[in-house]
Amino acid sequence: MNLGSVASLGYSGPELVLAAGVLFIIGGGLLVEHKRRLGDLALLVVASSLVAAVGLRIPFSDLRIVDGLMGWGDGWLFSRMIVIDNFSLFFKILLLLAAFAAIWMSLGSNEVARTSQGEYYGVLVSSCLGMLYMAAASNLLMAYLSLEFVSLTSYVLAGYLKRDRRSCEAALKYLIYGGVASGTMIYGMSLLYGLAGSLDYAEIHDALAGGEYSPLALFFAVVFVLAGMGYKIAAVPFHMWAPDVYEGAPIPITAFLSVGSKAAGFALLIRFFYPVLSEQVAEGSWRFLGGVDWPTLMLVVCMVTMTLGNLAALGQSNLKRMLAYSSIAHAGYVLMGFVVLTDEGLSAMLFYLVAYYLMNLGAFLVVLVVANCTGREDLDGYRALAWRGGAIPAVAMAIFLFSLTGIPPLVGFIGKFYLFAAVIAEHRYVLALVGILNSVISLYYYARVVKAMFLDEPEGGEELVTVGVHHGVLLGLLVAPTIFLGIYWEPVMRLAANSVRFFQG
Amino acid sequence: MQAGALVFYPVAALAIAGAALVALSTNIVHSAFALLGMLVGVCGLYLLLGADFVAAVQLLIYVGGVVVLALFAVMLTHRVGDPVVSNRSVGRLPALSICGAGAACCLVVFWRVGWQGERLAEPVATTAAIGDSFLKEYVLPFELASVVLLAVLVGAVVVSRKELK
Amino acid sequence: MEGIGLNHFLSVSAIIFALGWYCVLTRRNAIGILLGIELILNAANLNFVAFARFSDRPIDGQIFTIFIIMLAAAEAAVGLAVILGIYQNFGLTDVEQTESLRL
Amino acid sequence: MGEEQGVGLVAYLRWIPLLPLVGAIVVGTAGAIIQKRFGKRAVHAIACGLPVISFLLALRVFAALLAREPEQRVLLDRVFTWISLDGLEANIAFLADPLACVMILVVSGVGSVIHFYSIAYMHEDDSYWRFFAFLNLFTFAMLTLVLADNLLLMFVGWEGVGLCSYALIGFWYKDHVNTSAGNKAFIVNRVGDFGFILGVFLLFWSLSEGKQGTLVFRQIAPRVQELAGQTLWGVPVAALVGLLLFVGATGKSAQIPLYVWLPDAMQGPTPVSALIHAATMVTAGVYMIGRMSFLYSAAPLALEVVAWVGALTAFAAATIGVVQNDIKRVLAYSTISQLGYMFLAMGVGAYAAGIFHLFTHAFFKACLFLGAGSVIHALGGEQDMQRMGGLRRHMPATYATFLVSTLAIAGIFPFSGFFSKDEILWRAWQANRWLWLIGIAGAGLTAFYMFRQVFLTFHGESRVEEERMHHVHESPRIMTLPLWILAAGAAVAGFVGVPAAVPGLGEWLGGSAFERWLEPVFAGHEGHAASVGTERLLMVVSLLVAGAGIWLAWAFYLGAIFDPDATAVRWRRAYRWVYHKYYVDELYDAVFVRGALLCARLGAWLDLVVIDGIVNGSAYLTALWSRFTGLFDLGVIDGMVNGVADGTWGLGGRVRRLQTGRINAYLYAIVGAVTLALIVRVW
Amino acid sequence: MEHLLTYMTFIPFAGMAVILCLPRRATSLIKWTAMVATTPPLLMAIWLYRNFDTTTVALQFVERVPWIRSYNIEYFMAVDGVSVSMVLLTALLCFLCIPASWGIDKGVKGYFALFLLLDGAMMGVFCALDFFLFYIFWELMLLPMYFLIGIWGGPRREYAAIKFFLYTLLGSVLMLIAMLALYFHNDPHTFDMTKLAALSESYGTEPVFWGLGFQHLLWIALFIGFAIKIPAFPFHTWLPDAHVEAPTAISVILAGVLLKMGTYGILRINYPILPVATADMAFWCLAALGTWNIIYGALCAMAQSDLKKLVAYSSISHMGYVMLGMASFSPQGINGAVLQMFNHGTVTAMLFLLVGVIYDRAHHRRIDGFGGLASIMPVYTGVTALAFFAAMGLPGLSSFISEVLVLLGAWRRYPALTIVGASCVVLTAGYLLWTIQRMYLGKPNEQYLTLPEINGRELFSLAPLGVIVIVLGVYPHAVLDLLNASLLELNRIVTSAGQVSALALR
Repeated sequence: MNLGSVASLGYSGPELVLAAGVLFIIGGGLLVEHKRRLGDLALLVVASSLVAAVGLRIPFSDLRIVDGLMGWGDGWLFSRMIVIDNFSLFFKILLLLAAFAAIWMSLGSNEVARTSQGEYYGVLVSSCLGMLYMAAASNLLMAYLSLEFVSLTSYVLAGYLKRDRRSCEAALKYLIYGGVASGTMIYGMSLLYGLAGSLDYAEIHDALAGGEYSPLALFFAVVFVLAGMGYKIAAVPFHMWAPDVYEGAPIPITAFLSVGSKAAGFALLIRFFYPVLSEQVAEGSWRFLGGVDWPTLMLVVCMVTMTLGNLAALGQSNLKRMLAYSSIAHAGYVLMGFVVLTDEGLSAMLFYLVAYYLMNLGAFLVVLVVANCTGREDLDGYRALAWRGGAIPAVAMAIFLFSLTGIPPLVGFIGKFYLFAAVIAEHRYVLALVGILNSVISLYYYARVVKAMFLDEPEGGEELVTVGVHHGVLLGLLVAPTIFLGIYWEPVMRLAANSVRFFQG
Repeated sequence: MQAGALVFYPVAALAIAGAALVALSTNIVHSAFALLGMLVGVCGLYLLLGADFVAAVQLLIYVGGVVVLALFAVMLTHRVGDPVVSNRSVGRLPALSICGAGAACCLVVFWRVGWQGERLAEPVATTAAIGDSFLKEYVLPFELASVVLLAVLVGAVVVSRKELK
Repeated sequence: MEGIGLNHFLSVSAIIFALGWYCVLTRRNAIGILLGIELILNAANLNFVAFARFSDRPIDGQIFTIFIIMLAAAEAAVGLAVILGIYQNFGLTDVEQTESLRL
Repeated sequence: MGEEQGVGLVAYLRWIPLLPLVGAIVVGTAGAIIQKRFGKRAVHAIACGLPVISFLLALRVFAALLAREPEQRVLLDRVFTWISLDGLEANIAFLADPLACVMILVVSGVGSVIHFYSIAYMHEDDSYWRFFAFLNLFTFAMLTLVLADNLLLMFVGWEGVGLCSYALIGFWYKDHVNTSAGNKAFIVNRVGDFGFILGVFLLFWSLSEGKQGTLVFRQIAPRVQELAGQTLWGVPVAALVGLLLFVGATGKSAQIPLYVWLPDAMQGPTPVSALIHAATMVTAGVYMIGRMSFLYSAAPLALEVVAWVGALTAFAAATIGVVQNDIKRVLAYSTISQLGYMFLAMGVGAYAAGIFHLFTHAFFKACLFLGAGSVIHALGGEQDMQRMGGLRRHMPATYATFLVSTLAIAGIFPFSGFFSKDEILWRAWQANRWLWLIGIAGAGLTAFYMFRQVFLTFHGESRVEEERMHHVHESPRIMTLPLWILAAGAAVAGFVGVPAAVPGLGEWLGGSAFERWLEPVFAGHEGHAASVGTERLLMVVSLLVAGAGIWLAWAFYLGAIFDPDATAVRWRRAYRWVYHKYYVDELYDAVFVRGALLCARLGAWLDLVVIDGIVNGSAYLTALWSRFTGLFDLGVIDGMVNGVADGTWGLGGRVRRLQTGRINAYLYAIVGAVTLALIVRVW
Repeated sequence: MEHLLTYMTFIPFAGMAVILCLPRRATSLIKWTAMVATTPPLLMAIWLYRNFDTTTVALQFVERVPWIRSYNIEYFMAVDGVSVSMVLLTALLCFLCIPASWGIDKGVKGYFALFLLLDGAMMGVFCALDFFLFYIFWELMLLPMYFLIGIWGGPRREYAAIKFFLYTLLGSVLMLIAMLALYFHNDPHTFDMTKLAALSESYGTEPVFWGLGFQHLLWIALFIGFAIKIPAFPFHTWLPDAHVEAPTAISVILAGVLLKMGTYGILRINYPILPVATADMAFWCLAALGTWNIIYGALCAMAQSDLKKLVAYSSISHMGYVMLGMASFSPQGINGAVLQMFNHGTVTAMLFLLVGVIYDRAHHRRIDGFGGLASIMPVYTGVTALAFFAAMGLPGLSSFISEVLVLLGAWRRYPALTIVGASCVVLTAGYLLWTIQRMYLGKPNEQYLTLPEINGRELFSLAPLGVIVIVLGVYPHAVLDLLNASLLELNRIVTSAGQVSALALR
């Protein structure tokens, strides 16, 4: 299926809703007295977009949602600019959920309440729109445009707390770093264009499969492109912006960046490296197109990413910064599924991203709750959290952190389990061992937080921490699946497995 | 055709010299003006390559927009009349070696490999074709770009304006 | 244009690209770094146009270039905004001085 | 089990050990309450009554055995399956044959007597009930040991008596010395048990070559020849088994090298010393060798070792006994020495003689201990013989019984010790003249130090402290009655085993009834070589030696012909050597106890410092590494950048290095990594 | 009683849920709820024990429900003799630990909720026969343990908790790798332990890495995971710290149940699934290491001045017997090993409860800080003596049987090691007797003349264990009958595989 512009609109429900929403919110910002309403509006927009996205996946004849969320109407839209397939829809839903949670968190955030909210939500929603296109781009131009769209809006969001020096610095560093990374990336894209003679993914693939190109030049192109994509997923050595930005940005934005931006980056990465730079040799098994051994390159990146991320996280005392390093490490874990060149690996990655969504957002939510009550983000602010009113956030935090560590029966374990399974199925025992050792190391710093919350005695004088209904509900919404998916995850896994289907024409 | 070479080398030299000055100058204002030279040089190269519309856009947006923005930034953030605005460099040696190595690699590879369809197409007037494309196959990026600009401008305004309180 | 082939243009772009890298690596001033980024982007632009010239479908590359220019402008706008924001709040632009985010 | 012909299955055998156990449980758990509610009378009614019933049952066993043909004198009581695992059959089953019968009679008989003695001896103690509980428990364990039909069950009794010994030595636990002595006894015994259990394992697996192994005595016996030819580490298995079991025996029966606990064990109440450390428990090793005689007979090497250890122990302990001043310690060394004789007998294959000496020894040694206890009781706890003397006037009954027993132990005709000891010496003579020589020397020493004790305690001038002297009195009836009973035994028990060589008497009694009684057990293992003339000659020699010993004791301590102190001074080096028990305690303490503690500290240090240190160290290294990678952002990349750059700028850069704007450094990561990848690929 | 095992595993979880719903201040209600929640598993365990068919090696009370179909993961619960004994031990100790925890006054709700979570997870480990399920339960124990030590523990509890956590996590992730390698090795992929065992011949033994085959590498990965739990030298240093800092009831569970999981895991997984490797590695990794454990643990115990640490090190020593017995591949040895697991569970539970009793009263545990307790607390001293002598392996008490069986069984194959191991009876006697002497005997310490005697609640926890210790010493077949058939089968598998292997079992 290759639809033209007008016909494509029928399949662009989520994006259209978001785009219209952006206009309404920004416009509403000029009219509405009660700025908080704008947040509610944004929530509504994202929710309806979510409905639209889910709707795209469900054929009306079949009410079994899970089985329904499968291949239906694959194809190119807008003259092969973007693609609609299982893979893109999976990410769209995930990204919309991330935006949804981020907006929800923003609604209760003291930091955000002090800013101009109309623009805030408008930019946030538009950022989400960019992410949706990242997940669907099937053209180098769309890939670059959407990535840059997300980046630009993220710079704004990261620097949104103008009077907070850290926030401004975060924006500046993010901007510079992102500019260099994306500049490098498009330089690589230009080389790729020169090699393949086209910007279209499928045509590039065909050209590369045809074999009339220099592997060395292609390798150069791939490395340059990797700089941009690696920066988006915060993989070492393109990770350096992450700690500063995560620490400086408003907490909901940090959460959104760490989950949404990263997931979108992975979507871009996977679609670029799998359907474009590889070909399927057998059912569920891939082979990189001759000459460019990117899996080995990524293997190195993967191992270095998780190791450095974890080790650097060990010494952190600021929760946001620690979670930033941890999110770097998690990018490394996810990359484990990336290098094995199998569908199992890919579906494990998708599943892990779902798990990561739940637990990482949850962790940031607790950070938000604590920061709201005490204004603190450092580890000492969590001292004896469980014993000064914050039992619920403390327990939830413990669950999220242990899930991040990968301890059953929490969803993080299942995610890691699938990643390790994919790795071991390909007999990459060294990689598995590195991953495992990293899991153990990661326990150390996660447990430090847990220790502070539960094991330390209150010194007296700490503020009480209470969680209101607003955040409480979201906390519940995140905790419940974190546990439940650790016990019964088959539907989600099936969804992830089925989402590893790329439309290639 | 010698004429092509005659035009190419000065223009390329202008671009490279401009770029070098951007990179090496210790005065930010000088850098900004050097960027202007580089942009013009590149613009010339575009013309050599038959990309007239792109060249025009380059001049309009870059020269008219970006450089002016940069100068604005310099002026707004420094006291006007400050003759020497610092643009210090640090760590030149390692940076030079890394970038030199990167450039060398690129050059070696570019000159060694053959590129897809290395043959010169007939130059055509591009403006109409580009306009056509914008409204046909590239309509989505085109529209999306407008959303990008909207969001970015709104964001930029919010970030840069003074706090109201 | 005999004698002046694709590789000549690519060489120019590679040099500009490397100078852009050098610029971002060495500059202390945020605006200086932004200028370096422009160099990088221009290098990519030049590549696109050059490749477009030497390919069957010249339009794709040029359109890409136009989008890059557009986004470069947008980025410059945001960059300016952020720098202004920092200046208004803290009165400095040297990245050297933006160092409160540390380990 | 097919080979059970000729075995009488009975169901009352189990009650012989179980009754004291019942007593132990009742008194042990509810004793404090009973004592408080019903008084001490109720306690000892239970605790003494049950062993007496056991004794009566033992008599019944004796009668039942007597009623059977000599070859079929075996009673078996199988209670239930204890362990049954793939050939390892160890049941709770009790076996009474003539050998066991002798032992249960001695244990329950002498045991009952001592129980009664304790009623008075322990009357003042608040923990009266506890004492009787352990005494009953001991009786149970000892009877189990004796009646066990397999090695594992025997081991239960074996360790059980050790436990009770431990508990009773440290009965007055508030005194550190007592509990230390208890610990010493238990731990030294454990060393022996360690050897014993290894012997059991080796025996089991050696027998299971080809078929299933067994630990049941009656099944081992016919299969001992299967061990022939097997070796382990170059030693014949039979000998190795014998030696390992003998290690156990040296522990339990206080032989070289594990005898050191017994003298210390005298810290316990005197009835305990009498029952456990003289009459019964310490003889368990002898009994065990008798029980396993079929094995030892197949292992000449083991027998030889047993004989030599026994002889040397007999002599060495006797020498130490000569210089002891503590009334109970003398008896302790004498016990060790007498046990040595028993092992000497076993070692030369004279099993019946060894058991006979065990039998007679039970009477006279128990009597001696109880007599000593009576003296101590009378003197209010005084144990130093230097501060006694002349007590025979005050304690005639004690004196009389003590003297009878002393004569018995010295081997004076016709007291029981004469017959049993001479039988041993005679058999030793037949086996090896050196063994005999050592034995006879020891016998002379025995006579000397025993009479030294008698003279120092009961004769001569009183050296008792004044205030103690006022309280000196003859012990109550309940204490003297046991003394009389045991003295009678000491006097006449020998007549059941009069050798045929004794002129007149022996012929009249028709040789040793004791030996005939035990013959079904030891049949085929005992060699007899008769030279009646030599035997008689040796009897005379030993009588003369004993007499000489007595005379010497008189000469030193009563007759004042020799001066003991001057002698000690003249031979002071030897005296000190002997007085300090050859420094064996010190040696063991230095080597084993301190060695173990040193190892322990070493282990703990290793654990704490090295292993934990490695773990923590690696954690520390990880932390360090993390700081390093944290600096990776800050230090390494910056350092790489600035170190080079600033180096050229001179010292001023050093300060700056701490405050670099790190965004450049961040960008190095991108640029550097990409360039690195390119270079690696191109290269 | 069709879903007996499920009920046993999940009733504690249900209890946890109920407790979480109770108000925080209703402490006695919470405690009684915990008590009620641990009772049915105990009754069921007893019922299971009574109705277990000891004559067959087949798995019993099988429950099998597909769980994650796409990965062929099943909810597969069943028991054999070994599991039944362990389940019984778990149910009993958990039940008895509730009264032992009665004195908890900080965060009562959390404590009992976590305790019940731990309880259910332990049950699950012993019943699970799907490797994945096993792993989930295995890991599930980690969290409550971490908190129970870390929140309710002694002064250095944080260090101890994190040490415990890190150690065991390290072990279990290695186990995860091995599990996945096994899973992918078979086609169709399966986690079913019985199927994995049936295919045991397919795990390659030809050298691939340092002379070790695939099977050996798997074995080592699994072994390290289990060895940490046992804990075998040199993976043991978490144990003294964890024990010393943990509250009494948790020490009991830790020593009584958790340590058994290491050896249970080896028997359940390494033996049937990797028999050739088991035969090859048994000497060094089980027998020699076990013997070293025996001696080393005893020596370390001897040097301790903290009573609880002493008991902790004695656990290391006693678990060495289990390893030695397992490696003996004789019916006696292997039966003895599992019996020793059970016995150590009861004896060491008693010891820790007793340490808890005195700690509650005197608030310290220095062995030298007491003296003459026998005259102050005679009943307590009596019970302690029973436990100490049981730990010493005194005949007539339970440990004797198991230690003798282990040593007897081990003699055939490793006489030298057996001698070394058996020599430990002397060391054990040494450190325990010295402890008794220093703490219980001697002159009463003036400071503690008024210490109250052990109370009824404490006796309630101790008495059943004491009875078991005695009964099993006299009638060990109460447990041995359960084990024998299953263990003989295991033994047969390994020994017959050992004959195939080149290295093995000479």
